[in-house]
Amino acid sequence: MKKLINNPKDIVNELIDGYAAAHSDIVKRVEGYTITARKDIPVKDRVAIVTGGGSGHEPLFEEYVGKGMADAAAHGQIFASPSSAIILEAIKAVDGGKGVLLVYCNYAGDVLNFDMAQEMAIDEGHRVDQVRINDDVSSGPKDRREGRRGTTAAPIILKIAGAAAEAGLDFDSLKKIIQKAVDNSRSLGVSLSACTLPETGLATFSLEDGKMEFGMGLHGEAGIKKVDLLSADDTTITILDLIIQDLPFNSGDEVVALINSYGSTTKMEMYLIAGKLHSYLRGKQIKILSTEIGEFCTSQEMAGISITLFKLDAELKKYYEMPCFAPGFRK
Amino acid sequence: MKKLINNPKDIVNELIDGYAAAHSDIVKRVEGYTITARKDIPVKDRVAIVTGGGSGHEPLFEEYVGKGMADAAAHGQIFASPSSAIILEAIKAVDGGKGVLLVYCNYAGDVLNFDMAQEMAIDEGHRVDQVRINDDVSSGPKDRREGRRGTTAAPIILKIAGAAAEAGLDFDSLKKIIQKAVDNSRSLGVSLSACTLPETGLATFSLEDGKMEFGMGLHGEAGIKKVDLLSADDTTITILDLIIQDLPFNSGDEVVALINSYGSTTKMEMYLIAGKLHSYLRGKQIKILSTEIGEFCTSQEMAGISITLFKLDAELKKYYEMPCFAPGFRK
Amino acid sequence: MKGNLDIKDFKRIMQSINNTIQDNRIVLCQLDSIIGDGDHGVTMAKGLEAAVEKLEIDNPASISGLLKTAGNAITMTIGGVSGPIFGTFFSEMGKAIDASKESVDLKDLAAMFRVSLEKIMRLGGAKPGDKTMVDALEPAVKDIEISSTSTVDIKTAMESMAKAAKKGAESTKDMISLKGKSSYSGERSLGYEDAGANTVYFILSAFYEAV
Amino acid sequence: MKGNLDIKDFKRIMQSINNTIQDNRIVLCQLDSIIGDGDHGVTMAKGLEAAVEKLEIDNPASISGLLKTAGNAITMTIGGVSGPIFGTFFSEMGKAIDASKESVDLKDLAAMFRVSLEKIMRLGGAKPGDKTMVDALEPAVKDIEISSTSTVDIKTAMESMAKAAKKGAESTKDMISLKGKSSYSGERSLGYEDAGANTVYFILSAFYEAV
Ligand SMILES: Nc1ncnc2c1ncn2[C@@H]1O[C@H](COP(=O)(O)OP(=O)(O)O)[C@@H](O)[C@H]1O
Ligand SMILES: Nc1ncnc2c1ncn2[C@@H]1O[C@H](COP(=O)(O)OP(=O)(O)O)[C@@H](O)[C@H]1O
Ligand SMILES: [Mg+2]
Ligand SMILES: [Mg+2]
Ligand SMILES: [Mg+2]
Ligand SMILES: [Mg+2]
Repeated sequence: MKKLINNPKDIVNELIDGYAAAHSDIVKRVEGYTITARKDIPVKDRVAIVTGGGSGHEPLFEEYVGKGMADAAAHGQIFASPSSAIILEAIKAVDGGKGVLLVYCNYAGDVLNFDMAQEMAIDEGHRVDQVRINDDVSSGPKDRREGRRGTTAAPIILKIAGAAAEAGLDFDSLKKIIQKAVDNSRSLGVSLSACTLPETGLATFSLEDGKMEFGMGLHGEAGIKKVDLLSADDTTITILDLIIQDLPFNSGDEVVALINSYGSTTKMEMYLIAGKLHSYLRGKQIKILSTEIGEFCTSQEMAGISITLFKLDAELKKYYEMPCFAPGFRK
Repeated sequence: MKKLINNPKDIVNELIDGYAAAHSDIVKRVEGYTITARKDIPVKDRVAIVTGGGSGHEPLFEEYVGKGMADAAAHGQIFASPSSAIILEAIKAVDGGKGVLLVYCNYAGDVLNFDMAQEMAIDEGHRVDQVRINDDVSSGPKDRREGRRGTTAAPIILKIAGAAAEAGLDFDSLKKIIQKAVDNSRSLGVSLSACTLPETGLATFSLEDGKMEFGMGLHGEAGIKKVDLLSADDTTITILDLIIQDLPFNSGDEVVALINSYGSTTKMEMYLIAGKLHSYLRGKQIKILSTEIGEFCTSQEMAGISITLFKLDAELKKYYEMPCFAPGFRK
Repeated sequence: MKGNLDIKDFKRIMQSINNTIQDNRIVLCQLDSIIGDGDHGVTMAKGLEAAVEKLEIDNPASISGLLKTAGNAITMTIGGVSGPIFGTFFSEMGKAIDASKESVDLKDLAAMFRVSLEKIMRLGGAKPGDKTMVDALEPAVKDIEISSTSTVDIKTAMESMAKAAKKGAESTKDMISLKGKSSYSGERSLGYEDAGANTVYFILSAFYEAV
Repeated sequence: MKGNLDIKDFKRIMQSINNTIQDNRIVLCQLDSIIGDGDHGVTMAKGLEAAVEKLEIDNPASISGLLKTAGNAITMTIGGVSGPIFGTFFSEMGKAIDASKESVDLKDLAAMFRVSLEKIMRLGGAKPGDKTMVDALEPAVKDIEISSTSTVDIKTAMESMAKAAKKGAESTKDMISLKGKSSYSGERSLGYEDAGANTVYFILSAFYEAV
């Protein structure tokens, strides 16, 4: 895969500068760190939200920083969580006195570093707690959900977190509703082709002609099953069945449906999937409040898609429908 | 390239159904035709905007249908303009009595079919005229601009057209401002890898390892020069120099800058380009009002990017900043 | 082998053309890929499929009606450059004769092709040498016009016409494209045949086979 | 060959480790690709580069300070699992000895590695058999502990320790991953060595070479 880059070692740094330049009406870089933040930090009179994780999944996480979403995101190198030092700096930058909630995807590296940062920040007198996103049903059995990976539910969770924070919820209530949002999210993806690491140009896996893999991770970690390439319709049904039974989603439920491209899968394909998703959920009497379609969480130029269903209740719906204004998510 | 599709012959049809289902709050399908339209057509008390073209470039054109943008889009099959019959139907569906302006990209097939449709619609008593988008500096010399292709300026032109129509401009004034928007737009792209036609699975061209091609068309038509793969910075400068000298853009100008991915080029890469674009234009004292970054006009999964600069004056700026609400463009 | 063609013959001819285009879908896409955008084969295949389907449904009573129906179906269905151009190819042949005409002879046929060619050139603005389907159609029409002044039968004349189209299509190899998507390739279009010119050959050879 | 290691030796050792990791960047990425996410080599390379740079700048006065500085630089710079784990590897060795200690002998060294191993196991929760760097480090630590009760010199002990790490790394081939990104591969991780376990081997063999 050919890529348009400059110095391979400097990618994340340049990426953040370019991002801050392009969206200078909304965000800025916290100088000297791979941190993106709302322009108006530190936030006064409300709890702040810090997210973050490894790079290489753009627009995750930087584009979910903005009004009604995260206050800051701490960025690691490609496919590596940010260090505790960077996360600590993000916490310090946003805390306006009401504390900081860390909302991030559940990977061993992220857990280690966010935990360390939380401990250090508490030592320095900040109030800090965390919620881990673990929506990926393919990465562990239901009775061990705490081991599952966080994937494409991230923008939805951050939407809820940001709206509830903006609404002025206190620290404990905010943590509770973010946790509820996580508990109500399920995702599953399918990959059709490999992604390459920009620094080395190496593919992180290979997938033979005519094959696809369900449940492959955002970094090309092996999935749950490799099968012959299915049609768009059958792919959609396979994913939905696994998601629906897991929560479970029931007749009468109202959901947000998010269809994510991992990179090189086209909008054309995604709309075929959207069509099937709508008719299939209609058949199950599951109502769709909103369909979000696009690249929300990528694995470089990997081909494939993931679907996230997010079950609403009155409270979550209220926060989902509140306005937000981040480069990658607007309501 | 593996794709998630169903019946290859039915792609465009299914794509439009899926699109209408996903964005049923904003758009609908004109039943029986490959036409997407605002839900509230026919429009009363203002001129309507019809756009359209071949499919395979999603989100172009369907995602630019919505409040403050186009009223309808007529869609052809993959890489083939819509037939005159479809365009005629779109004109009839939107015309609320004040006439219809056709705003589309300048390709021989589109010109033939939009011209025929216009003639037929006029015969049926509609007031119809047209503006052709021809922003691509690589597809013809400056003194024969009328032969140039329309590319990634399309969302910007449709933004201006939709805002000015919404503002209630009369037919002739509206045509004039859309033409001014076209005259103030310049684009150029670079391709790094091929795109494949979903129906046949055939690549429409090939590009050797380590090579890139400037000015390649949205359908893989040959470009102006094939060179060794450049860095993100050098790519940006090469494109900008060609665009800037063509209009020309001058010190003191204010512009909108749009950075488009043709398909599999990542946001990561695009932000590197955004960074260089900002510093380079700053050096030339060209002010950027807004930077739009994403997939606006794709060639299936082709790797590569294009840059569009759009020169503002007070009038264009006013219309650019007016709110719009289409699935693929929001202000 | 027949002296005149009636409506049944034209039905068979249209089916034959459709079959040939379906069979050569990929070949035509490949030709269009090299210097154009690669869709020509699937686009034409959709158009002819629609034409033949429309003929089934409408079952036109005259040769003129049949050719107009087929041409309009193509123009209405496929868009692109091919839609209007190849739609016109058929519909203008239909317009060139009276609805009451129950059969056409070689002279009629030659005149019909001529009308078609001229309308296509007016519509698309392409001249011989621009590397388009005109470069196959124009020598082919000249060829059938010569045949029509001789005593050969329609089958022989069509064979010769198809051969002239083939030669015309081959001659596009040495042309620089001045029309359509391949025109952006400029000098790089040299050395490759035009897709639409080959479609003309396929249409005429399928015509010949069905006579 | 020396009985004791002083601060100069440790500076050389850190440089040697850095060089070896830079040289094996791609190898480590390839190992991490197969069952993990492919970044381990570039991540470690960034970490050790940062460590060596930080040592240049801070120029710590003690062995303890040097190891803590190096470890912290890694933890602060690279994130991922490797940042805290391999950062801890160095910083805990530094914490295990007093700042006033001007040189360390084989017994000190063995104790330092032991402290490091135990902290890593507490921090990451990995046990031997989970297919992580612990599977190389744990037998290596046991090996140097045995050496430290004998009369061999540090160089010989380190050579043996590196070999034990190598064997440990190889043993991960037959393990199913229970920790980190490769754990999602489950049984499919069988048959491939763990990347981080190989990093332990590279670190220890570079250590041995620099002694
Ligand atoms: N102006 C024209 N007049 C006649 N035929 C043309 C003209 N421009 C292009 N063509 C023919 O159309 C063919 C391309 O058709 P097609 O691939 O369907 O169109 P598109 O350019 O829309 O992809 C060319 O191979 C050429 O023979
Ligand atoms: N819990 C753990 N304890 C110790 N080492 C671990 C643990 N989890 C993973 N590792 C080691 O980390 C290595 C992966 O490092 P790296 O690729 O940098 O991390 P990431 O998973 O963030 O990509 C694995 O090869 C393994 O040796
Ligand atoms: Mg990683
Ligand atoms: Mg085409
Ligand atoms: Mg074509
Ligand atoms: Mg890794």
